[in-house]
Amino acid sequence: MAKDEYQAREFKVIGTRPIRPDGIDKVTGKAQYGADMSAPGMLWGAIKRSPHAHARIVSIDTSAASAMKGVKAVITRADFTHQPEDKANADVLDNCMAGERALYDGHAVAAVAATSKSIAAAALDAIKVDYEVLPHVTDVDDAVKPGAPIIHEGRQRENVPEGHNGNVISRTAFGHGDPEEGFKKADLIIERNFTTAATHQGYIEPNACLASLGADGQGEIWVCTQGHYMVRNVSAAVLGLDAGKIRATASEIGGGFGGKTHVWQEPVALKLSQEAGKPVKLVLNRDEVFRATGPTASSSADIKIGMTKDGKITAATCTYRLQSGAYPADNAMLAAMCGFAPYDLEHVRTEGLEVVTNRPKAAAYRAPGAPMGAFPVESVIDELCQKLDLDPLDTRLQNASREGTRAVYGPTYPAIGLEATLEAAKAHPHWTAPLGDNQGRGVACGFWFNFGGDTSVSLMVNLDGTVSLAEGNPDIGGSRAAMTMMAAEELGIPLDQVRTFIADTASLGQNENTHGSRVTYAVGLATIKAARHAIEVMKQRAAMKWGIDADAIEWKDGAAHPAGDNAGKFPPMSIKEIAAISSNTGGPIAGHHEANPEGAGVSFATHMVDTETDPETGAVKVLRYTVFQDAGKAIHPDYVEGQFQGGAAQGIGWALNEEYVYGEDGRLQNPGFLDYRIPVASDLPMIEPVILEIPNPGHPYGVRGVGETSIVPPLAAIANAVSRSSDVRLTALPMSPPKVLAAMKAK
Amino acid sequence: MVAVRLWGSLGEAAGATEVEVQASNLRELLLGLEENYPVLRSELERGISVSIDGKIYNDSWATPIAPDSEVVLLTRLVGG
Amino acid sequence: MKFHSPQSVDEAIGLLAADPDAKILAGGTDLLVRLRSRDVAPSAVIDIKRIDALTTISQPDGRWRIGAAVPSAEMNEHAGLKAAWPGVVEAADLIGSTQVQGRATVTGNLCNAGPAADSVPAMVAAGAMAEVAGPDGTRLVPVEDIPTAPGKTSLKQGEMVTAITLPGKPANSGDAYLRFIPRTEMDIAVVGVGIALTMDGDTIKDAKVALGAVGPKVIVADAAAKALIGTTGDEAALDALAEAASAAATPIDDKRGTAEFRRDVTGVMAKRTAKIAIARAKGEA
Amino acid sequence: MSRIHVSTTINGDETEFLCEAQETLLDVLRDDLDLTGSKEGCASGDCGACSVTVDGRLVCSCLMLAAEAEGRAIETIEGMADGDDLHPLQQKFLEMGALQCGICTPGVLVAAKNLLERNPDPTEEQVRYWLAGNLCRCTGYDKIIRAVMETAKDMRGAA
Repeated sequence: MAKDEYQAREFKVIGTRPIRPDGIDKVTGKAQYGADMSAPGMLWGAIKRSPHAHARIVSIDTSAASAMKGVKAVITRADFTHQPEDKANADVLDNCMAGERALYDGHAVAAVAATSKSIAAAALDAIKVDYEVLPHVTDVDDAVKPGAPIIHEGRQRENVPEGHNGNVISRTAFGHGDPEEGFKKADLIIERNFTTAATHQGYIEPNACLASLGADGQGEIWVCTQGHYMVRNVSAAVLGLDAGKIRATASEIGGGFGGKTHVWQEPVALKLSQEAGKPVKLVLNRDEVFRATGPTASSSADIKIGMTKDGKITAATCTYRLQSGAYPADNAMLAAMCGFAPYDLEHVRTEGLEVVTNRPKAAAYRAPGAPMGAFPVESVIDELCQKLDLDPLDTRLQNASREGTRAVYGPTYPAIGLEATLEAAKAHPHWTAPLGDNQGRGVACGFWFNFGGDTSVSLMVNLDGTVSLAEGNPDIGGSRAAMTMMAAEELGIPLDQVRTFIADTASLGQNENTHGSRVTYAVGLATIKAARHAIEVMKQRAAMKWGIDADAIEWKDGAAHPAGDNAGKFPPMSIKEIAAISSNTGGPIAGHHEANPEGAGVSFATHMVDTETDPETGAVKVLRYTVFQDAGKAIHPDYVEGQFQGGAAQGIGWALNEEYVYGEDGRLQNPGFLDYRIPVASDLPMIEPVILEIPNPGHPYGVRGVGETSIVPPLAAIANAVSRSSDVRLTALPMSPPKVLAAMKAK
Repeated sequence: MVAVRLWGSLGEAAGATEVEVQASNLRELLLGLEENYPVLRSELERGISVSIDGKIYNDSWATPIAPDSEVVLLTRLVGG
Repeated sequence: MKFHSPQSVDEAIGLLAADPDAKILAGGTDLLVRLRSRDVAPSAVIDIKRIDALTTISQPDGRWRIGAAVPSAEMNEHAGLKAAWPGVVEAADLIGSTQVQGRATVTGNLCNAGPAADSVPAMVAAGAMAEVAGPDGTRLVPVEDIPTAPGKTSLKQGEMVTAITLPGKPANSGDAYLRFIPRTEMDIAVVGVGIALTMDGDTIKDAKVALGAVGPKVIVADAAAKALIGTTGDEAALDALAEAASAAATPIDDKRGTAEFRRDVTGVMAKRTAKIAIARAKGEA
Repeated sequence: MSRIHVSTTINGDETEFLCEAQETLLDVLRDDLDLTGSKEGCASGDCGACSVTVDGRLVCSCLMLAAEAEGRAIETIEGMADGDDLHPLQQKFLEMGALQCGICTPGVLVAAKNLLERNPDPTEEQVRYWLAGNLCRCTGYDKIIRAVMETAKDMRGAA
């Protein structure tokens, strides 16, 4: 086992709340996001999309569009002459530009590049597509029924047993013990079906890129994404290009939440540019974002939990069906791993079925699959508590996973922080605050894996002693601040002596996406190690100047010091002084670190919410909300709190009002912010973040990722609060007023 | 020999909840599994994660494994 | 597409009469969305915001006159209008966001003929008239007679609504508008109820109830009004009002709500709206 | 197609541009005048990321034709700071971490400034309703609302 990275220490910078280095640009409108960049000679790209949920593309006539003045390129799938071998990349290509069939409403079928937006729009209208409409299916439970239209023939994995139709692409099961035996010991068993609607990440910045690709296969792409390395690598594979000949530069990113961890349109922009011989800007509109970039999977779960009168869970099973849209994904697997992860169960079995449908390819939305995993589990545990008259926090504590618990997905947990979040919740004044009429309080727990991944960081000590830090992960919510702070802490210099840049793909080695709650953990770790590397170099330079051994030098407060009297009497040599003589002592000074750190550790949270239900309309108002989560060590607490608050707000939207609404015709009925109802400022109360700091042994400062777990508990926490405020158990999300009122009337 | 625990459905396919492999690091573990357990090959090709003594690893071949380590195969994780 | 900005009503009508495919641009908060989504492709837009007579709130002859280009934010800032017809002003203030209120007009809200237009039930309840100008002169039309079906109006070729007029506030009267939406803001009404009533002592002497978003166009619910008239607005009368309002609703299932939900909530909103209107009529709110 | 000539004032500067009739003010600000601080999040008036003021009135620049700007005075996020001196709202947003990705921030700031000019002492509820048309997906609004309230307090104190 790898040794612990963590060392307890006093911090000077870490844990403070300085102004973020990219802040001024972002409050003055100077920061450049995906759609904000232009290039000389630039054309405007636009994509024509299928109005059908499922259709064979009989023919596409682009001649009229091509003949229009100002139209410089018109492309269809036929222009993508390279067929990727890798299945995942082949799916990306097919999703970017439909081949023989359009698989969902909004699937791209052709694209144009023109000298103005209006000409591009007119050119799309001039493209004539002849479709043969095919039967479609958009609902996950309909898709698994016998006789459902099969979206893909021959894609079912070997792990799917007989008896499932071809839309069930994969099956994964987890667990241990013998649930049937366990259920025999239960005093009460609850068995139910739960469903969640597909929700979109709803980032406010539509996907955008500016691409330039020459006939020689050399190109540039400016792109808003959670991973410009990923965009470069996947685009190159899809187009049959050498990754090294393309340079991707990350723009500022206006939200992603997992939705920008995939390639949706960049190969189209590159191809248009190559055909036209000019740079092409391709900006999706909101309608396209909803129809053609990945929302979450919708889900349906059959759950059964048994409990004794005194609150011990004796057994649990759950089958999750998650629709992954038109292409295979692995969301049900994650739901099946995460749902019961907070609990220490002797007998548990889960299974996840990945189901394809005629919808856009599903993507991660913070912790992928985990909210759908937790919603049935946390709802049924709460209902058991209600029926057995048990305290929901105590019961969760009684069954909580802790060090030594065997997780539903297999391993034995090391030290984990779930109990700490539950204890913090119990001790918080929120738990005992009085409630009024029609008000209820709900709690729920959530779990998510965090991970590390490929990371490359360089830290340059400039000739004047200032520091430039290059990292390769788009800054989605304050990570430049966190990296700057870690570098300054390690080097012992003031924050304003370090500036952090997001490097392009030609300037650093591979960097995994900004996802998996990895950046503050993994990039932070690499930053600290790059700084330590630079310190080693600086010690050598000072040693050379002083004519002593580098081992006889210690680094503190931003300067080299002789280590004790034996090393000799020299005044401290600051980073500035060392930098000034760098040309004389061996040349430029830089530290770097490349690694795939794998000590991210798992993450737990407990959420508590008060709601009030209008008994006459079914409207649910969120009155108070508190998040308890372990951050390991909060580098910049404002942005840790922001992750807690933002995830909770998104979960509230998912619970109450957000959903993809499909018509009988398989078309999305609400592809806009008017009827896709994300929470607005007047919908929410303040969201209190309670940061716990239990150091993660896998990080030098104890950092644990915090970006994703906060979206896991809200769905059930709110359902549990609604149940206690209005005495109805909602099992289908969203809990929109018509559903709540109907449930209350049916009581 | 290292005992490697398989997840539920993988165990069903392999006909065992645990398999044994001669390995002192992650690289040897993956090679050993691929060589000795053809039934696991499709999942290995799609990519897996491995929990070693409660810590989850995706890639790092050099990660040491002791004979008494708890080793659990996991499906490959993604994030958002 | 051409862009015109006429300086007078006559000039606007001339442009409109000459070009059947032209569209009037007042606040533009609906028109621009439809232009962008390529739902409409007019040959020209006629911006009426440069016509002075259409940009003011005035009170000629005791009636209120709200020019067709007056944004709802200006209505909300007009103390006199707000005191006289708080329900109408509140309804106008519910159209979209603060930003949208800076542009959107009640005339536009009416002429779009959307079934869920917030200001329309409130205006109907208040007895508002639309001032319609056309090649043949100007006429006054009850607001409820402007929309005929979703997206369709009774306006003839070359006609435009130049203002909304409201009666001077009758003594002992009050009006109110409430809507139900899933969120607290930014939604299209799932149910809207406008009520205006006049009291004689503790008794409701006269009432008008108008329902939005529960039929293809605004519904004047006479039976619901009758349930109030002659009562003190007591619980029994309010229950009767709710029942009659629900019965008058002819909603459909759609992405914004089920028919059953809309019918139920119509009654609930009618009761709540009536309570506010009564309190206002009594000078209690 | 013939283009329309428009004379207007943007952030105090007299500005002329040519536009197509169907182009919005947002299109022209971003694509022709390089004022890309105003963002397009929806193009339907539902997100507020393109908020500007026109003759002091807060509007979505995506819901206004560029040609309508003739003779008007337009203020965008680019005009909010006075040179290097940030507006108190801008400064407070930085100090309180009231932004994450930052895409909604220009629109929120323009809208909040307009609120405080009209109502220097808003309640939390008034701030929340005024900003209901400015969608933010990162923050849950908590720190944004706090920053606006704190700025209002500071500005009242300074006045």
